[in-house]
Amino acid sequence: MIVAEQKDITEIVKMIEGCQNILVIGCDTCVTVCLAGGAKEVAILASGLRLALKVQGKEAEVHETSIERQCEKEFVDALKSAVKGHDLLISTGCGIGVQTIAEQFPSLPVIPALNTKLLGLPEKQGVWVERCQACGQCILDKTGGVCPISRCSKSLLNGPCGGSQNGKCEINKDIDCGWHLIYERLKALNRLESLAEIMPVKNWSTSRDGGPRKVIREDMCL
Amino acid sequence: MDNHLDSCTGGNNGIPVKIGVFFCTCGHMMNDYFDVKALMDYAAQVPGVAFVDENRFLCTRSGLEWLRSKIVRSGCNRFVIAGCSPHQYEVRFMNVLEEAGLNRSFLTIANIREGCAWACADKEGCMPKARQILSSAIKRVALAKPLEKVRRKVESSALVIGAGISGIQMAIELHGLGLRPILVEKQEKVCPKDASFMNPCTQGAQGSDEVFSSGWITQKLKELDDKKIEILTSSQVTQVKGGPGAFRVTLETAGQEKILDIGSIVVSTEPEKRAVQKMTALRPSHRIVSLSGLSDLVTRERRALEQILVTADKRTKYVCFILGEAEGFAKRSTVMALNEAIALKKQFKAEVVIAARDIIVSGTQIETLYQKARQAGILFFRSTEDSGPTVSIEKGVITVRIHDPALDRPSAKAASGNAGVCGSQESEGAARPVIIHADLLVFEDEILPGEDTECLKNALRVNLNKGGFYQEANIHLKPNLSNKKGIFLAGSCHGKEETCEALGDVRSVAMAVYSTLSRGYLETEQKVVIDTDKCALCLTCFRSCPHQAIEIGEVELGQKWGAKVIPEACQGCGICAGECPAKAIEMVHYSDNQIFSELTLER
Amino acid sequence: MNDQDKAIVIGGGIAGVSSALSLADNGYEVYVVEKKSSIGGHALSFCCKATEQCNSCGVCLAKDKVTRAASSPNIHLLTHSEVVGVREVRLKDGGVSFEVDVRKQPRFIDEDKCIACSLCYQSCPKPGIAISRPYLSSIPNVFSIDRNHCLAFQQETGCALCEDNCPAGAIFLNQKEETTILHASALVVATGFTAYDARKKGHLGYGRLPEVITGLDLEQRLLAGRASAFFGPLTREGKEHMPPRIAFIQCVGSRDPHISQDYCSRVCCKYAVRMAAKLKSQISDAEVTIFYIDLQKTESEFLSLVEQVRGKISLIKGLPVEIEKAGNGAGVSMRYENIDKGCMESADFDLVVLSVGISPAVQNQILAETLCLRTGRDGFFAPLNLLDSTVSSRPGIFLAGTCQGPKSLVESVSHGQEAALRAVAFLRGLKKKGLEEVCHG
Amino acid sequence: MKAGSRLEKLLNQGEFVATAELGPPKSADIQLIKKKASILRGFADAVNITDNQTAIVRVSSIAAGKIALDEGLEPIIQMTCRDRNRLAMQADVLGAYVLGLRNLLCLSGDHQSFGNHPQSKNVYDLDSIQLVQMCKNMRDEKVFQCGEEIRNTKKSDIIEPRMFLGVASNPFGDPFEFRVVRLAKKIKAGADFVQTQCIFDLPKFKTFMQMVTDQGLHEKVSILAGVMPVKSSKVLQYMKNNVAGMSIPDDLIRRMEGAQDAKAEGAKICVEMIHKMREIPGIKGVHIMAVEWEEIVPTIVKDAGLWPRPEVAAE
Amino acid sequence: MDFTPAIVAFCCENSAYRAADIAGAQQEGYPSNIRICRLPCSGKLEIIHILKAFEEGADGVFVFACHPDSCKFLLGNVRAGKRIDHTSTLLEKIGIEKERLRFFFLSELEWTAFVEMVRLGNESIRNLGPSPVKKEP
Repeated sequence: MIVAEQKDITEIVKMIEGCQNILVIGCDTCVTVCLAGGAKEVAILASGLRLALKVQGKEAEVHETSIERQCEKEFVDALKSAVKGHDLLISTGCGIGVQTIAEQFPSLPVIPALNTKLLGLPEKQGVWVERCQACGQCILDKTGGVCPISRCSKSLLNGPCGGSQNGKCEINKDIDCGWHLIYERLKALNRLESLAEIMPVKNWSTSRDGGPRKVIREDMCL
Repeated sequence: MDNHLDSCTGGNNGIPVKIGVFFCTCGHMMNDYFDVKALMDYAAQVPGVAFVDENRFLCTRSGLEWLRSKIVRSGCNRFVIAGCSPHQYEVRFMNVLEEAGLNRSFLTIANIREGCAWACADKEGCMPKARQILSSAIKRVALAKPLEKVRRKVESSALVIGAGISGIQMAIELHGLGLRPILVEKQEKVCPKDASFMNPCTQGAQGSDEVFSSGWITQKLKELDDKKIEILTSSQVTQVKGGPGAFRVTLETAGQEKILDIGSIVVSTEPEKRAVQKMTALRPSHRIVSLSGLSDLVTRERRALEQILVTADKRTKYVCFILGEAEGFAKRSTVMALNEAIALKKQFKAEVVIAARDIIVSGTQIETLYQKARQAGILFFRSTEDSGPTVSIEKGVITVRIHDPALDRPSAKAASGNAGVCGSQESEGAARPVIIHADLLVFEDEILPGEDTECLKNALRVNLNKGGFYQEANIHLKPNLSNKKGIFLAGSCHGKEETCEALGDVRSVAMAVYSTLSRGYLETEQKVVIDTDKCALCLTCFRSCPHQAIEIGEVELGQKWGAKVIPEACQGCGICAGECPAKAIEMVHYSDNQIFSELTLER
Repeated sequence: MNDQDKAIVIGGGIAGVSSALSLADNGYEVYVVEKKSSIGGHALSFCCKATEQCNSCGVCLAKDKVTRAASSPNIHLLTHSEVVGVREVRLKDGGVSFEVDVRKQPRFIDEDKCIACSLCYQSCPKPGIAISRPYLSSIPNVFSIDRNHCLAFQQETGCALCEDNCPAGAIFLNQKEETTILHASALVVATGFTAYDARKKGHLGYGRLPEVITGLDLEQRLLAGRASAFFGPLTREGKEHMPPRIAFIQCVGSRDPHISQDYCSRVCCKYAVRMAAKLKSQISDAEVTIFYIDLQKTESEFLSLVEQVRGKISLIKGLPVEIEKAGNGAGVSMRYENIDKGCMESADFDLVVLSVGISPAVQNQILAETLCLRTGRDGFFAPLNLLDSTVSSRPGIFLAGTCQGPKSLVESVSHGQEAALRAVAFLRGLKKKGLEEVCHG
Repeated sequence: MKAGSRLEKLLNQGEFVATAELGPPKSADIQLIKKKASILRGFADAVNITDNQTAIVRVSSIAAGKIALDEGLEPIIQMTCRDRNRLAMQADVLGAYVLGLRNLLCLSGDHQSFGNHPQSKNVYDLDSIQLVQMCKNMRDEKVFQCGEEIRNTKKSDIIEPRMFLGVASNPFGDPFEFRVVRLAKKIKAGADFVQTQCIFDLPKFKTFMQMVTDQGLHEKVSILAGVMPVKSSKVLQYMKNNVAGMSIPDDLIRRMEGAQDAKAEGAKICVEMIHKMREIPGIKGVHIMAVEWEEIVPTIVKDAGLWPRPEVAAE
Repeated sequence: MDFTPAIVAFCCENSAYRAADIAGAQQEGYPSNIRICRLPCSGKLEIIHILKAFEEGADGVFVFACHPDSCKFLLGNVRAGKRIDHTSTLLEKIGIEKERLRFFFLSELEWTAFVEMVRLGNESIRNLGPSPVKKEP
């Protein structure tokens, strides 16, 4: 799932400078699950902003609402009436949500309340770790189901660099060495020999490097 | 300002809220603090209030009678009682509501006695505060939603995990109460891992040396047999779902998966033993044993023991026990040591020395046992906090050095001379350790949680304490509850050391189990409700509920997944409601709106 | 209701209450016969021992239980009452049952009418003496009048201020002692213990020196307020505001063959260390010392508690030989044997707390006679078999809590449940037998 | 002859080679490069010119390499995958070649988080193994990574960059068993010589070499053992704690602590190490990493009896 | 300056709420400007509740939880603690002194301590002056 993290409220307070009527829009999907932008956080943020404004002696209204998925135009459109009369929208959705809102409400400024961080999973309650880079060309079959692109700090394709020690990465003792994990996994599956082959140069054009990407499912297109 | 009214009519499915406010003047006492009449007038003008009245003693029989009639006649559907603290009579008043056919949550107490009249340091602050308490109580009750009661039939079966001494006893007790115990043992046959684990606490003291030997066990096993108690050997619990009265337990029985519906679960597994570090540090020798090792010698390999303690030469043999090396279970070690010491003294005429920092006697009859040991002529040395006894093996001879300051005193010369018998006095010096050339050196065992504890814990979703034993650290769980309702802890798995203690523990658990199952059904209030439509299935509540009262799965059979509360397991703390990122969880009696309504200040 | 669905619990202490609760929860009618004016016993006079964290003394557990008992519809409280006679009666269906005479001393205040408004208390010329309540929201939360101090029973004139002031008309100064008869097939004896009377140990100076108090006294003081309150400004060695020096003396009336109490009271080490920790947390600079013979390091929580206080308070192996008024007038001075140093030492203290042990309740002997029960040589009720300490020497009567031997608060709760278990099993047995006989007949 | 570099020739002659290291300055100071070069001249058969070592910006390795070349040294150009994508890399290989540079050491490179631009974006378009492969293909297959022939226009003839290709190997990284596999991979990819991470833990290195020789890898490639003179015990301590993939025995640290003249002792240890290396089968030379301490190299080379350095035999 | 702060005290009904009752019943007066809000457990207290209190014009918010390890629900006080830490940082960023939010541990029997805490707490808030939220625009 998409994992995001709330921006420092002071940053947001700066962004709402001079606005009179603000609507905070939550998203009930990924960012709710990653505890960053669900109904609860929206309420806290809105209340926080109200307080901040009062402290600065400013007069402004902050309202709150929340929708199923900010990354669906239809859902965002449903906000039309709620949006009326506001001069600023704050999205507690991921980057996608912010942009969908911007697209649907061209005349209204929308600002992000979150930093969209990674595609990953909760390691334990309150801790999320990265698992995928959306490189567009999955090689997990070759690496025992552990992704070197997202879990090796250098996205190496041919085994751990010299910095790997005690299963940890050279850049930080509390990061696992992705390639060590791959090694252990393949050992367990007793497929180590596959590591002897040189993995060819990766085609990065399928990833972001190939420019903005698109997925088209012809048969599903109407 | 009073939008709370319209906002709540929804919760009251359209029927307009009519609030009745009753004042209890506690005799006339309240009038000494503020003008109750004025308060009543104030209440009367708060929107939504339809009826106001007062009584001098609501809490008395007559008072409650009066209240009941008023409730019916007033035609109101929400009630505020302004009087003493809810902790006094809230329950009684709620019962009255119920008798009057209303939901008990449609009542709020305005605590104007303890909370205001008696508490205000400043008399002039009293009236406004009373008014404020009253108004927020009215707002609160206007928002009240009904607390639903759920009644669920419960299984009469109880799963007893671990057929140790406690487990066996547990099964028998439960059977005696007409419940259906099912005994689960991971070994392929039921024979308590170590009969000596729980040492006969009363041995010696009672004279009967066999209160608790294998004899006890064979007899119990027979009992199990006669009572046809269901026993699942080589079985392990792999998953537990549901709550008290209706657990669904998955076991692995001899490779087969088996699913049982269980009313209540008792954990009575046995811990493991390990040699203390000080002992493992020494070169292994048949003359250095752990307490349990010794009792094995005594019971099974007598010959070996004789070889150590009986030889051609008539030299007196020396046995030395060193205690206080292991964390915890000190009582068990002391009792075992005392028993064995007395036995060895009797049977081999050996010189027996027990070196310990503290003698643990805080158990049934142990003091007596200790006295008996002293009379038997066993020598006790008190090592000091900082310098415990040291052991060295010099050309095959086990040498123990003990610093007992008591022996440095002139008065204790005699004693030290006595100590000399079992060793040689070292050259003069300030602190002269007693030296013992031990023919047999005995250490206590270190008691550790059973090796299956970890996986069983995960299956049951119960907590462990710092030591890795089953948790009970929190006082509210004592004497033997786990963090999950309906799962109980019995015996050594949560630190019981003596047999009496353990068996006692078993009985009190049996009673607790009986209390949950005897009625055949459980009736609980649905304190927490989850709005499935809002639930984002983030598992936060599932992970953060301290009582594991939340499950993830089909909310209704065949419906989409969501989080659901097991009302029987829920204890109504509201932690989940506080955590839920989707605001899908609400505490019926403490909804956000209700809490907010109490926060609005009069301006 | 049938006798086999009823039980009588003698003693409303924590063990009795927990026993009663367990029985009531399973639908049995339970009468709790309590000598005092409210239930809860010793437990509720204890203070909370929490420092920075909870030290699981269990007082709140006790409070929970007692409150629950009070609101249980199946439990009937008989306060100011004592069991004075017991007869065994055979029932028609062949079962046996007990017929119990309960004598109720007058409280002079009607439990049902009293609303605990405390107006009587306020109007009384001798409040707290003549009219009193053990502690707030005691259960039942009702005042009681002590005929020995109440003026109404002393002056011919007869004071009746309370009567006049009671808004509920709950006061009846002419109330008389009355005896009622209860029927039940099972009895649970839970009469608790008596704290050892430290006066008997003259050399410790209890009752003679104001600085010497017992653990129970300290509990009550800590319950009433913060520790700092009970030391005035301490000046010594010419300096002002010196930190208080506090000593705990273990095994006062325990492990002592001379007074034939040669058993360990099981609770003292724990409560002493807990209270030491509590004092230390309230008066950070206090110098606390515990004098002991053997520290009973048993439960894991206690071990961690000992770790918690390590270095903060000093533990000395050895007991005092004598305690006297200090020469310089400040506090008391104590001579004691330091076993670790192997010599006699002496030190001065501002407060000495005697960790008094658990002695058998004084009335045990009389009760034992009325109930024809066996007591052990230590004076506690003796179980038939130590492996099941709740079974008394007489069928149908069960033992719970410290009346059977020293126990901690939590242990007593547990033991209460045990006794309930035995009672239930027994009653179920009777019922079965009854049924069978009915079928035969 | 693959590239015909001096290093290659000496190795072919079966000489026990000694290479050193020249770290380019963190400024545009050409004199420093020349100074360092003059120190090393005549004492090292080839010198590694590091590439933004530890991810700190420095004079580019190729530029510095050119200067070193002019100063009469045989440079080994280091190239990391951190900062360039395949275009830049191939361009630089061509560039290096036209400047007369003939040795290339292919590295993954330290992660930028170590250096002075931790916020920069890293590239890692290729990894070191793929880099070697690419350079080998450029040399032997005469094609770019994309498969295109290396010629200017369809008409012009193929002129490919012929580099003598080196790789690094860290015998002390984890998982240990994988280290040999990885080396084998690098050889397979086309490595001609290997320079190891600096070695302090001899026993562990010997086990490594054992595994290497068992697989006969030492015959497919020339292995130069990395050695490092240290100035003080602190340096060792630091490396032990902070440099990943380092194995440093404590007694070594103790020895340094004990020494009166730490520097001298450091050099001595290094010399001893070189002697020991010569005894290990499969070792074709040493790589002396005197980081920011070039002036010690001559002493070490002399004391190790590696002086004077051999000349390339005339054909 | 003469200023009576408005203070909301969130009290766990298993400890502080009872303590407050006893304090009251002991006629042990504490400032009347303390408004007690009863919670089933401090674990029910949410960040938004605290913020709302300030929005409603509270000058201070006190939270009373049971002592560590003695929460009737095992973890309520722990959760409360974490939420309060989070909230006080938030408040500070917003521009509200974090001293206005106080967290206390208390047991039912420590009613004297309750009175002491409330009195001192009240003083400290009084010294802080009115909440910056109340500033008129």
